[in-house]
Parts: sequence; C-alpha cells; structure tokens
Amino acid sequence: MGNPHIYTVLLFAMLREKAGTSINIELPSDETTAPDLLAACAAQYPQLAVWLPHTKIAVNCAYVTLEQPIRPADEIAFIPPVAGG
Amino acid sequence: MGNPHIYTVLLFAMLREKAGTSINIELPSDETTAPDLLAACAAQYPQLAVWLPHTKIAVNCAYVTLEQPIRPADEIAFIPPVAGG
Amino acid sequence: MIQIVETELPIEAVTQSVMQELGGAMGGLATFVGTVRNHAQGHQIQHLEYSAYKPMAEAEMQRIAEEVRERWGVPCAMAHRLGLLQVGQASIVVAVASPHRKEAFAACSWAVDEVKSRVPIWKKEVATDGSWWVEDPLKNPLTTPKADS
Amino acid sequence: MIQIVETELPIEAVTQSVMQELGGAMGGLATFVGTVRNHAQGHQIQHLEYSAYKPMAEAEMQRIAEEVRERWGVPCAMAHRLGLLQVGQASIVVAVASPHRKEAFAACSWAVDEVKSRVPIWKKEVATDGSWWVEDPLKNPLTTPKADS
Repeated sequence: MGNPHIYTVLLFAMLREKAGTSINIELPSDETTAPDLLAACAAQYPQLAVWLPHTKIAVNCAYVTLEQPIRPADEIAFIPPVAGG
Repeated sequence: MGNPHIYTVLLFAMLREKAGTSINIELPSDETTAPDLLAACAAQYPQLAVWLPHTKIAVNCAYVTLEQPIRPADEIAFIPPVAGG
Repeated sequence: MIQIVETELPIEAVTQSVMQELGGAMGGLATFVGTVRNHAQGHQIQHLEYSAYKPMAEAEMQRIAEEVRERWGVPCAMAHRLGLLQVGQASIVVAVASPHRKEAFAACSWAVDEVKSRVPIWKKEVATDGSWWVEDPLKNPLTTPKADS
Repeated sequence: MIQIVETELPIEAVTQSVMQELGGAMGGLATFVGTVRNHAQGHQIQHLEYSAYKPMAEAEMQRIAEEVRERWGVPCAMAHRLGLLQVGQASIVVAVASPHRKEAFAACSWAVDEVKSRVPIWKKEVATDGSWWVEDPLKNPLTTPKADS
C-alpha cells in the first residue's frame, strides 16, 4: 500500500464556518468520485457530516455527475445549498 | 318631430385622416347607444364605414357597453384598433 | 406614477416610484421597456409615429395599474411616449415591484398586454416602402413613396 | 456581460449591454432587479451577507446566459453583488432583450430561477433575533444576540 492521496477541497458558507476555507481529504486512490469523496469527508470531518447529504461537488468550476472522475490535481469545491439572487 | 340631436365624436388614427379630428353625427333621439351611433355614422360619413365594425366607443374616457346610454353632452370618442406599446 | 410624454421616457422615475411605494417589503422589481424595431413583417422601418387620445389613455393606464394592485396587491407604474420615434428608441416602460419575483413578472407581463390591447394609443409605421397604421384591419400602405435609390 | 461586484450593481450597464447586442432588432427589454427584503419568515432583517465561489459563480452565470441564447436566441446579461447589503439594496440584476416581449419575459424569468438554483452564491440573513444561512437545511439560528431593547 502506498501513501494516501490528498484531495484539497474548497469550502463555503456554513461548511467554511465549521472547517475553514479548505480541507484536505485523504483517499487511498488517485482517482475518486463524488459519493466516495463525500463519504471520506464525513469520516474525516465529522463536523461537516450533517450537511454533506445536501452538498454538491464542483470540479474546475462546474458541477460533476456521480460517476465523473475526480483527481487530486483538480480544483475541487463543496457546494452546500445555494441562495443567490 | 323636433330638430335632430347632434352627437360630436372625437376621431383618431385612420379615422382622423379620413374625416378630421371630430365629426357631428345627427340622430333623432337625445339618447342613443353604441350600435345606433355607429350605424348613423356609417350613413352620414361613408368614408369611415369600412372601419366602424372594428371601432369601439368611449364615453367620458371609458369604453361603453352595447346597452349603455350615450347623450349629446357626453365626451364621445371612436376608438379604432389600438396599437400602443 | 402614470405618465404620457412627448420626450424621452422617464424609465428611472417609473422604476423608482414602485420601489419607493413598496419600500423595504420589496424583494423584486420587474421592468419591461418596449423599443422601436427596425423591421416589421418584412418591411424596413424608418420611424414610428405614436398618437393617443391622451386623457383616456392616462385613465386607462391608471385603471390597469389599479387592477394590478387588486389582483396581485403590488404597485405598478408605467409611462408611454408619443410623437415621432426612431428605431431603437423606447416607447413604453412598465414596472412592478413585489415581495416575490414570480408575482412581479406575472403582473408586469399582464400589464404590458393590457396596455397593448386597451389603451387608446396608435402608431403609424413609416417604412422604406410605405406607411400604415399598425393594427389597421385594412392594412393597405397609405402612401408608397417613389424609390430614388 | 456577466459581472460579480462588491459595490453598487451596474444595472444601467447590464441593460445597455443586451440592448446594444440586439441593436435595432430589439422590440422589448425585460429586466429583473432583486432587492433585500425587510422581513423573512417572520424575522425582522437587519442586513444580508452575500458570499460566493467567485470563479465558478461567474462561469455558471455565463453558462446560464449561453443557455438563454441557445433556447430563445436572444442576449442575456446579469450582475450579482456580494458583501454586506442593507434592506432595500439591489443584489441581482438580470436583463434580456428580444424582438418580442413574450420571449423577453420568459427568458428573464427562467434565468433568474436558474441563478437562484445553480450559481454558487450564499447569503446569511442577519435578523434582530439571530442569523442563519438561507437555504441551510438545518436552519438553526447560528447566533442569538441578547435583546437590549
């Protein structure tokens, strides 16, 4: 087994208030998907867990699908429920 | 039989181009309705006749119903199809 | 605010009037501005000539604003310009302020439709190949100027 | 024109940009301006704090404008303000110019809905009895300041 891979994730709104402007999530693989990243986050940052079922993931400034591959080098952001306008 | 009663009617748009800013329509009664006034106009101002089936009547700055009484002292206007906006 | 003008439309004053009327309860402002198009049914428009039965046009616009208030409970203001308008110039502005955006859009759209169908205002389109009253049931070109180019 | 600003919303510039883009083919301009309401769900609002994931918010607003062009064939421009906004101040402007008014209203209303549901912008309501993130699924007041009056 190699070293874990670190996914840096930008946070906003209530997530930012609970855990700062960004967090590092560790996963064994160098490629993951939104559900796996959220599951790892819930384990490693339990203070965010209640919001994660309502959180979408953006990669490189666009929402991702459930299957879309996410890599550590991507600009990853967690998007809790938005309220623009 | 007395003198005919004169109904002065304001004209606009294509009606005004054909017959001036106002016309006087003569009717035997001192009270009439929109259908009778339009019929008398068609007879006395035949150059307006083709537009009258498409013309509404306003009395004192409001559209009238078919039955509403119209009197010579009212401010009467013929309203051909409008095109504001 | 209901106004018929012969010069530039007071767009800012119309929107400000409904915003001030609703004050802090306002969440959204929907505004419509109608402008003169450069073509209509295949004709190249040079300009438009708007005329009105002014006292009734103002009264009818006032009634439309009152009906907006009765139906949606929100303020509506509007202004219409008369006279000669060039392509691109604004002929009408209708503004509705509301606590919620859906009502603002619905009421503004409805008010514009009512103005177009009820308010005694007429426009003559002057095109490169003639001129005519819009909505004239006969719609024959009133004049056909000789083309010199 | 797509813009995120921290100062006063460039409402005039947004409307001018779609008008100029459509030029003489324009017949109607529909504009929506959203403002901060003084109350929300029974709370007395003091001010709002808007924040965003700015690069994505701009990209998402750009995508919405492109989708308007694909679906209705007309230009759409918008701007959103961030930071601390007082009651009555404008937070968003969306403008659509179109040859015909129905499309202008439909596209503008659709674009506002899309901004509210997709663009990564958040607002915290600061009321007399606490503060919270709007759309927070938990929606518990984050702070409950002691009332001193």
